Amino acid sequence: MARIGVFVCHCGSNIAGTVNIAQVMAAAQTMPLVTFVADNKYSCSEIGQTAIREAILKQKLERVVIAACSPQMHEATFRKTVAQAGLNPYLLEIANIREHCSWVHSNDKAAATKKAIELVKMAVAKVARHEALFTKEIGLTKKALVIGGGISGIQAALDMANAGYPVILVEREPTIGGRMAQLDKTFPTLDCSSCILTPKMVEVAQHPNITLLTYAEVKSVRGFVGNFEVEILQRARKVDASKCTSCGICWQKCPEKIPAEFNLGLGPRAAIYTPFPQAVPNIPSIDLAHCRYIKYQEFVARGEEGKKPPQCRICERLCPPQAIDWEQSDQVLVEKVGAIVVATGYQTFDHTRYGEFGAGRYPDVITGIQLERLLSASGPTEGEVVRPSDGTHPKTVVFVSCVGSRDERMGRAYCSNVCCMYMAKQAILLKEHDPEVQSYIFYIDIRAGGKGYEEFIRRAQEEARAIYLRGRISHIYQDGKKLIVRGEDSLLGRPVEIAADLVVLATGIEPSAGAKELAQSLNISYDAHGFMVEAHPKLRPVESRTEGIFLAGTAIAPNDIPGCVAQGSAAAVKALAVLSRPSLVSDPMVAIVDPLRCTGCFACQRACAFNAIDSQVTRDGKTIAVVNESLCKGCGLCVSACRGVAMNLKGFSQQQLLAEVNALWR
Amino acid sequence: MALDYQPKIVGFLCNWCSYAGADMAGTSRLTYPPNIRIIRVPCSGRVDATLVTKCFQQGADAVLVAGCHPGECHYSEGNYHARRRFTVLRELLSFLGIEKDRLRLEWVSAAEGKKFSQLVSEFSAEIAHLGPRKDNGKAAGGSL
Amino acid sequence: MAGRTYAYYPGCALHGTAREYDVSARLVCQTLNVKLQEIKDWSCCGASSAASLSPLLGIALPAHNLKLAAAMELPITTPCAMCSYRLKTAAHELKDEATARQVSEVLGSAVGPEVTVEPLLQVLSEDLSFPIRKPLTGLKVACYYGCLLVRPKSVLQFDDEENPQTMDRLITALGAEAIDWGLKTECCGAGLPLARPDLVHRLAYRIISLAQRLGADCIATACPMCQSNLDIHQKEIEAEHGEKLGLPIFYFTQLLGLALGFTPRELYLHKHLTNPLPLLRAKGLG
Amino acid sequence: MTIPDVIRPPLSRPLLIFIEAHSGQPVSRCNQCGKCTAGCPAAWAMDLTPRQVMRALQLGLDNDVLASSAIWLCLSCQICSVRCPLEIDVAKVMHSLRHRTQEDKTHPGDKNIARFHGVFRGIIHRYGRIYELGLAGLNNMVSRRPWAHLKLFPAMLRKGKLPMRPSRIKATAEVKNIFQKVAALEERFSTPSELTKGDR
Ligand SMILES: Cc1cc2nc3c(=O)[nH]c(=O)nc-3n(C[C@H](O)[C@H](O)[C@H](O)COP(=O)(O)OP(=O)(O)OC[C@H]3O[C@@H](n4cnc5c(N)ncnc54)[C@H](O)[C@@H]3O)c2cc1C
Ligand SMILES: Cc1cc2nc3c(=O)[nH]c(=O)nc-3n(C[C@H](O)[C@H](O)[C@H](O)COP(=O)(O)OP(=O)(O)OC[C@H]3O[C@@H](n4cnc5c(N)ncnc54)[C@H](O)[C@@H]3O)c2cc1C
Ligand code: SF4
Ligand code: SF4
Ligand code: SF4
Ligand code: SF4
Ligand code: SF4
Ligand code: SF4
Ligand code: SF4
Ligand code: SF4
Repeated sequence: MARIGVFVCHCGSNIAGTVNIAQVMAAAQTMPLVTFVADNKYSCSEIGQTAIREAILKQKLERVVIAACSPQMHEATFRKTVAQAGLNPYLLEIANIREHCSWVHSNDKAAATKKAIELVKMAVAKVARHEALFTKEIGLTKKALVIGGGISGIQAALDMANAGYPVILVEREPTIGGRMAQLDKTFPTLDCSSCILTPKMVEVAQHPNITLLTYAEVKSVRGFVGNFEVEILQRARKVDASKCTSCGICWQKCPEKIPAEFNLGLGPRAAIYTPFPQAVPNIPSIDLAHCRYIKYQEFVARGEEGKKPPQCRICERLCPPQAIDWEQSDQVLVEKVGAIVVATGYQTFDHTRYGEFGAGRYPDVITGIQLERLLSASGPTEGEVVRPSDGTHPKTVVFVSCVGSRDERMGRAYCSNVCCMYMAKQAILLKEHDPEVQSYIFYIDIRAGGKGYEEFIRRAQEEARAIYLRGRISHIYQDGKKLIVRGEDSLLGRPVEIAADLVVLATGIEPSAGAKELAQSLNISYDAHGFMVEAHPKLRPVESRTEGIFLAGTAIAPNDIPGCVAQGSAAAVKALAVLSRPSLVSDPMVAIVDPLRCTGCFACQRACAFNAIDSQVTRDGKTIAVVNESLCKGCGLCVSACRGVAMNLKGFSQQQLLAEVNALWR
Repeated sequence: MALDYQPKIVGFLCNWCSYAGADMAGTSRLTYPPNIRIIRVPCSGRVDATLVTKCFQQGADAVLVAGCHPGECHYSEGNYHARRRFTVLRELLSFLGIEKDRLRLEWVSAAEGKKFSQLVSEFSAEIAHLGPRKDNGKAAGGSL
Repeated sequence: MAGRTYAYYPGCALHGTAREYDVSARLVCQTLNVKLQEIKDWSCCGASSAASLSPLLGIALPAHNLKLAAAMELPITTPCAMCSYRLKTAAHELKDEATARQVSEVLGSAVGPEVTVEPLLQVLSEDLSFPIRKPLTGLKVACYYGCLLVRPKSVLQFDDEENPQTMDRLITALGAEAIDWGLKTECCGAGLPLARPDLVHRLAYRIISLAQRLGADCIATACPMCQSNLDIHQKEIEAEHGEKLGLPIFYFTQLLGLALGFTPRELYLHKHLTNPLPLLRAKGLG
Repeated sequence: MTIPDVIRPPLSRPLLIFIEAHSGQPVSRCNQCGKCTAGCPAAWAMDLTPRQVMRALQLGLDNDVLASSAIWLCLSCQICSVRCPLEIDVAKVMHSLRHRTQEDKTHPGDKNIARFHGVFRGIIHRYGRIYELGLAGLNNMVSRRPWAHLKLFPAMLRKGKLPMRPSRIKATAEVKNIFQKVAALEERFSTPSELTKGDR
């Protein structure tokens, strides 16, 4: 039978001023299994702790109750204290006689003393049923995976690689860079986007610690923090990267032209292509859906009659180092990593859902990203802003804010955060390109909360002479060469109509296609829109609720480049905090199944939000539950779900809690 | 109702919000009646029928279960489990001949010391008003 | 469509200002073998006035007609957009139990919401293989739907709220060209020409002039109010703006009738205030 | 409608409560984006734009709302309703306001339109159907503008667009009955005062 020691703390007069310590000590003497009782002026002081340690050794105490302040305050301290005396740190219980007693019952000393005695009694009853618990050390793979190669993912990958850890960066597109690569200049400083992005992209490609997999996707993820196993699908480019010199002959000569996605259809690209000149890696890929030779092969394979399409293979013929490889096929790579950063970014809202804005029928109603491409010197018009319909220079440009944002009708209640700013930026840039341009910006309110942002808006108003009109647009229609835009100047309370040459829709930000599916395979939460959910919106903003998986950038919520970079770095630090540990220590206060009592109903599994319960087959062929201790968070939901009383929670076991209840009436 | 009747209330408080909320009441020196005995649990969802019925079996006058506000559960949705179970438990109590109001579920955050002290004051007064249990003090035995 | 029978609800306007709509509708339906059985002793749907003053009256008046049609065990069709709007809205509102109870109290017996109402445009667009005798080649038409046919889609379930296509497809099937324009479903001022002609003139001017600028020879409508607001008031609008418009405003049934081989007179085209005959002659259709 | 020099928002907003309950539309949700007004064909003629009607309701300027011409000029075209980003059926709010002025016997913000609707309804009541010539004539009479629209009449009469006699129906009694019963029921159900309790 265990020998229990009880230590009652005065906390100066904090406790002793209300609770009669002597009475508590006297009562403790009579409690079952208690072999030693002492008091301390300040238990947490060095003197107090030494006294406890000495008593444990001298009195051969096997369990300890400290009646003092809240365990939130000093449980960790006293666990260390008892451990130093050679006791298992989990054989300790704290009776909270300060926050829950002396401090709240200072008006009734007798009652407070009585309550303190009962609290000690409960702690004694509970500690008697404590078991020694042991943390486990788990090995881990000191390598990270970053999913998504936009600015957020690039930043996270570089920070981890620079800290000395290997990183695999997986990007779905043929190049990294993400949306930022499409931008012309960036607010609020108007640096050229590619000037600040390209060096980072090159650094990624050349970093000895980074394995860059573009044109690749994560297929599945198994395991847990420190020990994830990832399957990555590497799609075939049909170009041998080890041979290609990026000479560009193939994409210049390829006869098949289709609208370029990177330029949002504003210009063509070949079937063999790199999305843009500074692509990283600068190896072309063959677009299988459009390549003539692939179509030819498919035609032959179908065995149809009729005129065969041309074989083409021009790229193959002209490629100097013979890098075209028709045999190349998709491959699945399996990698082990210890931490994952998800930075899958965004796409913009499909404005064709707005019938009142023409549903995409009017060529001169374009999106913000399209205007970025028109403004960009490396864009399809080499930086000349012209109307898609007739190539003329627009003079009257109307910006429409919140398209697909703040609109419940479109199922988008949220604000896209960046469009107010990029509209101002684009108005400034338009004016720089052509001083005759007059911009009108229809807005609901101007959201410019960042550093230097409000000042930037003022620049758009004062320098670029943009006219801000407060009100939402209701209708856009074509009248000859002009687009009639109807809004309200809600400050004057009058309807407004502007005959525009070009209308720019500030389309909102939504998660990239496939974000939900990816989140499902990672077992992390996502919201109704598909944005990844943070572990805590304020205090754990770059962690997912699944340990070891971190989040960055617009995959979480609309954000601008400064925010994305900050999150990329923050996620890297969080991931490094995992990778840099020698090993992972498991919290021993986890759930445990009694295999003899488990009926295999798996009510526990359904209750567990952390996928911590697996099934296992016993020797006699029974399928029962088993807890994966590295996933279990110790919430105890499974225990209350288990009707067979087979599940239990170490440290808060059913027996312990019942003992506390019973102690109250003994 | 005897004036000196002091009900005994057992409070199961989740470690992350409500237990800390009760601590906060202490740190803020907010007094409340000394009738409650707090048992720390990791999550309000950990509290099951056995624990609650055990309290009543032993003679508790009331039981309080408190956890994080909906949407703020440390374990993401443990408090929703608690809420669902709570409805069933209240039914069970009335089956056992115990007034439903003797079991209460509340959301108290770590910052709501004041709410906690008010809650205990009100609940104690309410239970004192209800008076001693009328089901001979002990609920029908047997675990559930 | 062909061979189907409908309970026909012409609506008040078709017995008055919009006689030509009634006449042309009956003619084309007959040709296309769509049988119309006029609802006996139908009464006014209440238009916007009844609903404006009393919500219950706004439902009870059309519901009375729904009841008459239900007795005929036929789906209703009506050429008038306002009528179809009111009838459909009433049928929709009757899905609400409390409303249904009140209405049945008013009408003395229950009316279910299950009577279907299809605007004539919908009925005649179901099958576009018309036996065309005289294709409307070379005629550029701005199809004008107004508000009442399409909005709100959640109730009317007819066509796109912003860019409907039903009439455009029908007109195209007749050999004419339907222009793409942005004011197809703009409001013309509805029933307010008497109370606020200034308002109607302004709205009608915007619609007519845009259609004209975009190259339309004429406008096709499916609503007696649209037609009369654009047609009857055109002269006054011209005077106010000092601008000659002269854009003929047809009922789509009249254009359909022309293509089916009826004469302008048979289609009562002489009833229009903006004379369409010069246009038809110029296009070789008169 | 008169615009006061200073707005002093009242503490209680009975009209807002009533309209939200009556129309089922969350007027308080409106964030004043102005899209309703931007598309409204009649906004230019209104003393309060549709957005401002929503605002005045939110602020509790009940008399201004009820006396506004907007609620009469609204053509029920539904543009505002189908495009409102917050899914508020503004047209329905306008309807509810019109009904409220009826119940309250408020002086209408646009007499001509209110009178027109009254005349229109009267004709249905009498004949069961609309008699357009009668409608026009009667409308002119009650609006004391006997010569309004006179320019149009000859052409329309010539074209046979205005039949001289009303198209009567046999069952006029039935229609009259509908009017009567509706009136009786509305008496019974109109309890605006009950709906307006509880706000401050
Ligand atoms: C018109 C416009 C103008 C803007 N202008 C500015 C500006 O001036 N200043 C500013 O600060 N911000 C601006 N922004 C915002 C800026 O674009 C974003 O803040 C930033 O680009 C987001 O970076 P990201 O890495 O989070 O996402 P992204 O750039 O979207 O990168 C995500 C990457 O992940 C990849 N990916 C997605 N799913 C997967 C998957 N399942 N597997 C593998 N890879 C995947 C994508 O292909 C992409 O490369 C603008 C935005 C718009 C729309
Ligand atoms: C009224 C109000 C309400 C708010 N509500 C919210 C809210 O609901 N949600 C939200 O997310 N945000 C809210 N905020 C913002 C929030 O307060 C800040 O984002 C956050 O507290 C900033 O934390 P910090 O650590 O950056 O700065 P601080 O909290 O200011 O901490 C800086 C610390 O540094 C110390 N310090 C300063 N100089 C020195 C020095 N030279 N040497 C040593 N120490 C120094 C200071 O004493 C201080 O302790 C609110 C802000 C205000 C004003
Ligand atoms: S252990 Fe807690 S109660 Fe004791 S002295 Fe320290 S702070 Fe005070
Ligand atoms: S031609 Fe060959 S070497 Fe040159 S870019 Fe194309 S694949 Fe590479
Ligand atoms: S085979 Fe022809 S079409 Fe295909 S990528 Fe090569 S050049 Fe282009
Ligand atoms: S950032 Fe501005 S434009 Fe974009 S959704 Fe928010 S308020 Fe609208
Ligand atoms: S709920 Fe209990 S009995 Fe059922 S599977 Fe889980 S541990 Fe076993
Ligand atoms: S204690 Fe919680 S996390 Fe652990 S297995 Fe049970 S339900 Fe899952
Ligand atoms: S459109 Fe809707 S949200 Fe915007 S002002 Fe009008 S009612 Fe309010
Ligand atoms: S329904 Fe009324 S308020 Fe709404 S847009 Fe039409 S006319 Fe304006």
